[in-house]
Amino acid sequence: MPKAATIQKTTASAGKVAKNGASKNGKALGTAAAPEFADVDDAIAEYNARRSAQLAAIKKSDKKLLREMLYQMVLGRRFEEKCAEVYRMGKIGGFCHLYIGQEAIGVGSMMMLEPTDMVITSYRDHVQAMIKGMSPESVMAELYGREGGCVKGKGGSMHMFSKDLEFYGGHGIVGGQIGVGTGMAYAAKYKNSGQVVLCFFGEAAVNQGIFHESLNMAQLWKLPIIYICENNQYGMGTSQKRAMSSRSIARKAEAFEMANEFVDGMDVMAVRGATRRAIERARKDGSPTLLEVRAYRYMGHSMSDPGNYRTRDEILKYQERDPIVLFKDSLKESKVLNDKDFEKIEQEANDAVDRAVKFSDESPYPSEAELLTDVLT
Amino acid sequence: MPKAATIQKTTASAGKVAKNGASKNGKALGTAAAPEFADVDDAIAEYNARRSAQLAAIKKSDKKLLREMLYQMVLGRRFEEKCAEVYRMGKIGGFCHLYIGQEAIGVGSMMMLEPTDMVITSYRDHVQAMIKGMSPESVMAELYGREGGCVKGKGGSMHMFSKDLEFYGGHGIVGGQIGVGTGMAYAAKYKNSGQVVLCFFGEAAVNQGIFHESLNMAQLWKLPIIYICENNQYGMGTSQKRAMSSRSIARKAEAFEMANEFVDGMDVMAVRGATRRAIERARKDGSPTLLEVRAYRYMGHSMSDPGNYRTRDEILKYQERDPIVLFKDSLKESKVLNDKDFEKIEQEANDAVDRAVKFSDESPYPSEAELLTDVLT
Amino acid sequence: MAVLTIRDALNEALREEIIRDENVFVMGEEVAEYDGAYKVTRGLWKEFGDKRVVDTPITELGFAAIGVGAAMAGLRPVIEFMTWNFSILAADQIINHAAKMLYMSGGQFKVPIVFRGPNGSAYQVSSQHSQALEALYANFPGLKVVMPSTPADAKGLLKSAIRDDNPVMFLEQERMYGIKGEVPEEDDFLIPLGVADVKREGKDCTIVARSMTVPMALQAAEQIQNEFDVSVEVIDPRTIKPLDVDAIVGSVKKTNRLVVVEESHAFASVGAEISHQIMENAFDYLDAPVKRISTAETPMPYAKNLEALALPSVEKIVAAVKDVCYL
Amino acid sequence: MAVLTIRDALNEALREEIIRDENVFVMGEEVAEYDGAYKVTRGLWKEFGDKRVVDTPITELGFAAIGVGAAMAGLRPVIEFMTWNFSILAADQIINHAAKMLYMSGGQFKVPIVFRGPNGSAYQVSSQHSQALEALYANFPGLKVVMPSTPADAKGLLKSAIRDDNPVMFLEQERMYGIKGEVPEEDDFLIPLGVADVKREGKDCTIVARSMTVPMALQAAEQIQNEFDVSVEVIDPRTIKPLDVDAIVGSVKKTNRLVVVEESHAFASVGAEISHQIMENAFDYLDAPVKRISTAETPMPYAKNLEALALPSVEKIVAAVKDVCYL
Ligand SMILES: Cc1ncc(C[n+]2csc(CCOP(=O)(O)OP(=O)(O)O)c2C)c(N)n1
Ligand SMILES: Cc1ncc(C[n+]2csc(CCOP(=O)(O)OP(=O)(O)O)c2C)c(N)n1
Ligand SMILES: [Mg+2]
Ligand SMILES: [Mg+2]
Repeated sequence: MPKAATIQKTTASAGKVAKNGASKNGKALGTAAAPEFADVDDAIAEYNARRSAQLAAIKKSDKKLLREMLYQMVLGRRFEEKCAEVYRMGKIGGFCHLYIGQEAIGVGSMMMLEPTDMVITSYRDHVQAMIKGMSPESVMAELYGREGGCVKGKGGSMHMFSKDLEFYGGHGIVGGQIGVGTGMAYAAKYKNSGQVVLCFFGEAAVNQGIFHESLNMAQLWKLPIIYICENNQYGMGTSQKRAMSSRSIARKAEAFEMANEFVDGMDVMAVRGATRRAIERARKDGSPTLLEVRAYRYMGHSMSDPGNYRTRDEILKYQERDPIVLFKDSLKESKVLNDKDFEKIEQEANDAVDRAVKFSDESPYPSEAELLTDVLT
Repeated sequence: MPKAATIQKTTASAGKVAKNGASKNGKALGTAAAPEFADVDDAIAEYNARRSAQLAAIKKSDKKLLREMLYQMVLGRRFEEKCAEVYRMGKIGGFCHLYIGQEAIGVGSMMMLEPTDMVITSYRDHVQAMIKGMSPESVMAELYGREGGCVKGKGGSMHMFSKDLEFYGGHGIVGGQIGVGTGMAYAAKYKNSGQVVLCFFGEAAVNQGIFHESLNMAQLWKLPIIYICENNQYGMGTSQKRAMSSRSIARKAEAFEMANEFVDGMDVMAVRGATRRAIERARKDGSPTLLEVRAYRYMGHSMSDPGNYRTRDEILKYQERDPIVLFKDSLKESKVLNDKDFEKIEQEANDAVDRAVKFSDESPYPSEAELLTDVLT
Repeated sequence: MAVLTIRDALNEALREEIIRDENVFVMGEEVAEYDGAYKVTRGLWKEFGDKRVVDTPITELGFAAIGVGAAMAGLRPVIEFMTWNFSILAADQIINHAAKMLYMSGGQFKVPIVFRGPNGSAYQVSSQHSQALEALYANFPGLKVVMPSTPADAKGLLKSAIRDDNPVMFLEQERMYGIKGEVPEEDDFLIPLGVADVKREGKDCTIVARSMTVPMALQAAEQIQNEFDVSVEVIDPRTIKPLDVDAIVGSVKKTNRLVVVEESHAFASVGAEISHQIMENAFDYLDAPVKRISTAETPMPYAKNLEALALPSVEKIVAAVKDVCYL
Repeated sequence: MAVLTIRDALNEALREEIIRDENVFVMGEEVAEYDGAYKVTRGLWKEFGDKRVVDTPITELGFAAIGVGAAMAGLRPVIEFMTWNFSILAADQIINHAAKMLYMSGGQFKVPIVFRGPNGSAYQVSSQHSQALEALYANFPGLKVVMPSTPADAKGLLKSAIRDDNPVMFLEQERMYGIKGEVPEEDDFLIPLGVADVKREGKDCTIVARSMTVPMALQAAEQIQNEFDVSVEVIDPRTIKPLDVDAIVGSVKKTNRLVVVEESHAFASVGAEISHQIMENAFDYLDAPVKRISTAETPMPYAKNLEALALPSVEKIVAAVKDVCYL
């Protein structure tokens, strides 16, 4: 077969709005956070132009919250770096998918939630589990496959769960959680509980049929769900343009007349803003939203990926837009935090990770009796 | 759950064009055949406005071809009426889905094909099988489950096939043939055979994930396929608006940057025109097209459907736009055929159907040895 | 006792459970306004409205997933497949998600869901619409599989399935919806999952049948009794998974002979499993090898004569019993 | 003879068939530019380019369907599932379409397609990625099912599978890709489908093993021989469907004892089928009931110790052989 058709550099404006919603209420349901950009240079230019808005957003935000957001991003980064380290030592088995480079997405979106709101994601789940409130100990011990893990060692890297914290996993079938998340939103609506669902998935998962089936029902029935496509531009070794005939994922929502936004995933405040708008929509009339959040995966797909499908240069270029660096810069410029604060945050994160490792090293293997429990209730 | 959100009366212009194709070639890939209409009154008004174009199209066409088109439509109608009759007599078993009211779609599109082009469709397949060249005898005998049937009585109503005539069935899983048809187009491209594929499915099949998965790959790889959505407005007892969050099916192609057109399915010449444009696109550079052809299902979904979900009035209103009547009127006005010609055509069709019934009545049941043949080659 | 069809018994079960528990809802293609493709949900939408009885788009994978997610979040969905053939499109949600959720989550997330609909053949609906899929689902830990054969069983088992905290595959049979039988009128008639039922007592040979083959087995038993004065016991496991092995083993230890009858295909079937269970647990009691009757090793043909030939039948069962009894 | 890994033997088979027949192409996720998730297709894209080795989007149902349609239209697709777990998403195309096409079309449309990829467990990849699915597919007429256990078998069977005019499910095992063995270097080395192989001759007990459990069975046989001077025959059916029943029956008639070992779950497994076949065809020759070893009745746990406990092992096989030999 010939290679994939070249995808044109798209200049589409973003923040497309549900047509039926719009025509019904006579006003737009969401406004653009960022215009869709085509490559990293575009993204830099776009961000520079948007930066003042960014700083204004910071100014309006609570300092403690901003500090916590940064902490969670740093914790996520350090945690994943440690995972890579202990994985190489053989302490973690199986697959291990790291979140490095995507921290702004989890933090920017999930820290808009109420504790009762529900979250579901893919196998790339360690950091989201922690943002939802699970301890680094319980996540790391799960990676170790130990009794102290959040699911008693039965799930491993891909299957973090916490019922108490409304964290619905941790799923290994690409796209599967899009459907399950839609069902969680269905329950929220059914029970009139006021909960919303954040449902995360990668851009490659968008090609699965369940994406199409789920979005149709979510819009048809007005379910309170925010679909967050973490577009890190690769599905394993396949770049988005080799797998998808159209570049814009956000605009795929229009086939369902669903509200949607394109978001710069390196900008935690932009993610936060877009999520706020989507949550408002969901809480008000149960309308779903599709957010395409463009980021970049720094590491290999999983620990076993040599990453030959892209150049070191490409990676380095994207790392110039590191979400933690961008956020730190803005916080510093806004005088919210200073270098000493940053050091303190690093220290806290490192300590938390060290505690998690120590806990996991000491946690026993699950007892053999556990093999046959939890098959049926 | 609350009822489906009301779908707004859409006024979208039709004939949306693939963005990537358009920007690449600097010109539109297809032009509109008909603006999308919202209800039957709209459709009548739209058709009246378009009628002169219609008559012009007839004028430009070969008389013998026009006669044959009308004959095939009438044959299809009479054949299906006879099916209903003998079904009630118990001569046909299982399911039986009739095509009455949709004849313009099969005839308008398939009579644009070369004999080597491929066709695949759903269980509503009797008439398309005949348009592709299969004898009424072999189709009716299959409905009877007799040895003389096109698949020796093994398939029945839903599974007509002819390898010689490039008719790939006759499929019972809603949406399944969308994927299989895409694979047929893949083979045409692979072999560089110049063939195109017509792939028919109902509007309710569009909600299946395979629609989404297939269209993405067809556009990504530029496969020579024309997806023809026969929008007869119901999937069994469910109207389109109760199952789909967005009214326009044609526009769903835009999520894949695929060429698309909305077509009046009661106007055989409009279907023909849109198919011609799509085939050109497919033969030139292998580009796929999605056609939404809006029609109406006169009969129940299958023979066992009492049809309580819609009113007699609704049906009657749509029957005013009967595709055979519209076409006859235009042919008469264009002086291509006169009343006597019409009578002759009716007579020929009736005779053909009578021969098919006679053949089937006389065809023996398949021999018992057939049970275990054709399981593996 | 009321005399009901299986269809109406199922309908009553759904109705009672919808009333009993506000978290129970029924979802599927044409289950609401159309009253169900096979009318099992007749009248429910009229009575309970859009919230409790929900029509879906044709999107089996998607609405199965909605069921799974909703069940995780506390509801008790009853998801109808118009026929089980279409469940194959949803198999990923059943096998990879529903069946594994409790285990993957270390016991935290239950999935109290029922998937139900007609399984197996109908009348001349051909190969894509005639499959019996119990073997497929029964192979996966984390699922229960139920197959009723009488109106009373249908009602009592469906009510239990809806109350069960595990994913239950509830396989009905279209040819059987019209079968009538007595159903206890007690307020809350339940039949526990996992318990086989002796549909006919006997001492010379055991037939294990399920779903559509139960009435056939009973007829065959009758015929054998009359013709040969041989007394056949008919056991209906009712729940395929977990299978009531003890009941079957107990019967075989008494009769020393076993015929298994099933509508599914033979290879790696539930019948094979039952045969193996007898091998492991009653080998020394067998006076003849276990015989199995399944649907012919072919996709289902449309033609009436071929379809009849493909399916199990009373004659085939009689012949098998004669075989194992050396008659 | 060359010494190759199973991975490289499969790679050679693909390479040779791509060269031999211009209608053969390989399609799947990451099979081309990435060289395959498990490197079975290594180098093929570089050598043969975009037409013959094709990366797909993650869209299992869709690309399985492309394979089915392309096969109907005359090509010979080899479709890789990154693992068979994901094939469940494509099961509708395999079971409802590929398996039935020849029959539904009255013998007109062949579907010469191979679906292949690793089946069963890998190392600690947990419940959604560790399933052995042969029982699922073997239940449906119209499909062939192949499971090689050595490099030579892998190569010879894959080449035959690609030339077969029927849909063939070709199930490999990730844990085995690195296993080395001799592979004949002859020009066109083929092993016919449907023929079992005696992997070790013996006279006191038969083990039927497949895929990953074959090396385990051989090791167990060795151990039993050394420890108890009992001679164990190991039979590898290689093709699960059609199953070479005669070979197994013949062996059991000689040894009078049978242990079946499999990685899949037990209920309605291929092991159950083999057990039942022996019941039907060699009942009078059995000196002990057939014993079956399968993976534990649970989704696969992640923890290393639990995973090991769940899977078949040499120790479990030794114990089973001792059991049936009354040692
Ligand atoms: C159904 C299915 N197909 C294939 C895989 C193997 N696989 C795991 S992750 C992955 C790539 C997914 O990419 P994307 O959705 O973009 O998410 P990302 O990994 O980039 O976060 C693939 C192919 C799988 N787990 N499930
Ligand atoms: C996967 C699957 N789900 C459900 C059905 C049952 N079914 C057969 S036809 C049909 C309606 C399809 O409607 P549409 O696609 O609009 O085609 P139409 O019948 O109107 O031509 C349904 C639900 C099926 N055959 N296959
Ligand atoms: Mg990605
Ligand atoms: Mg329709």
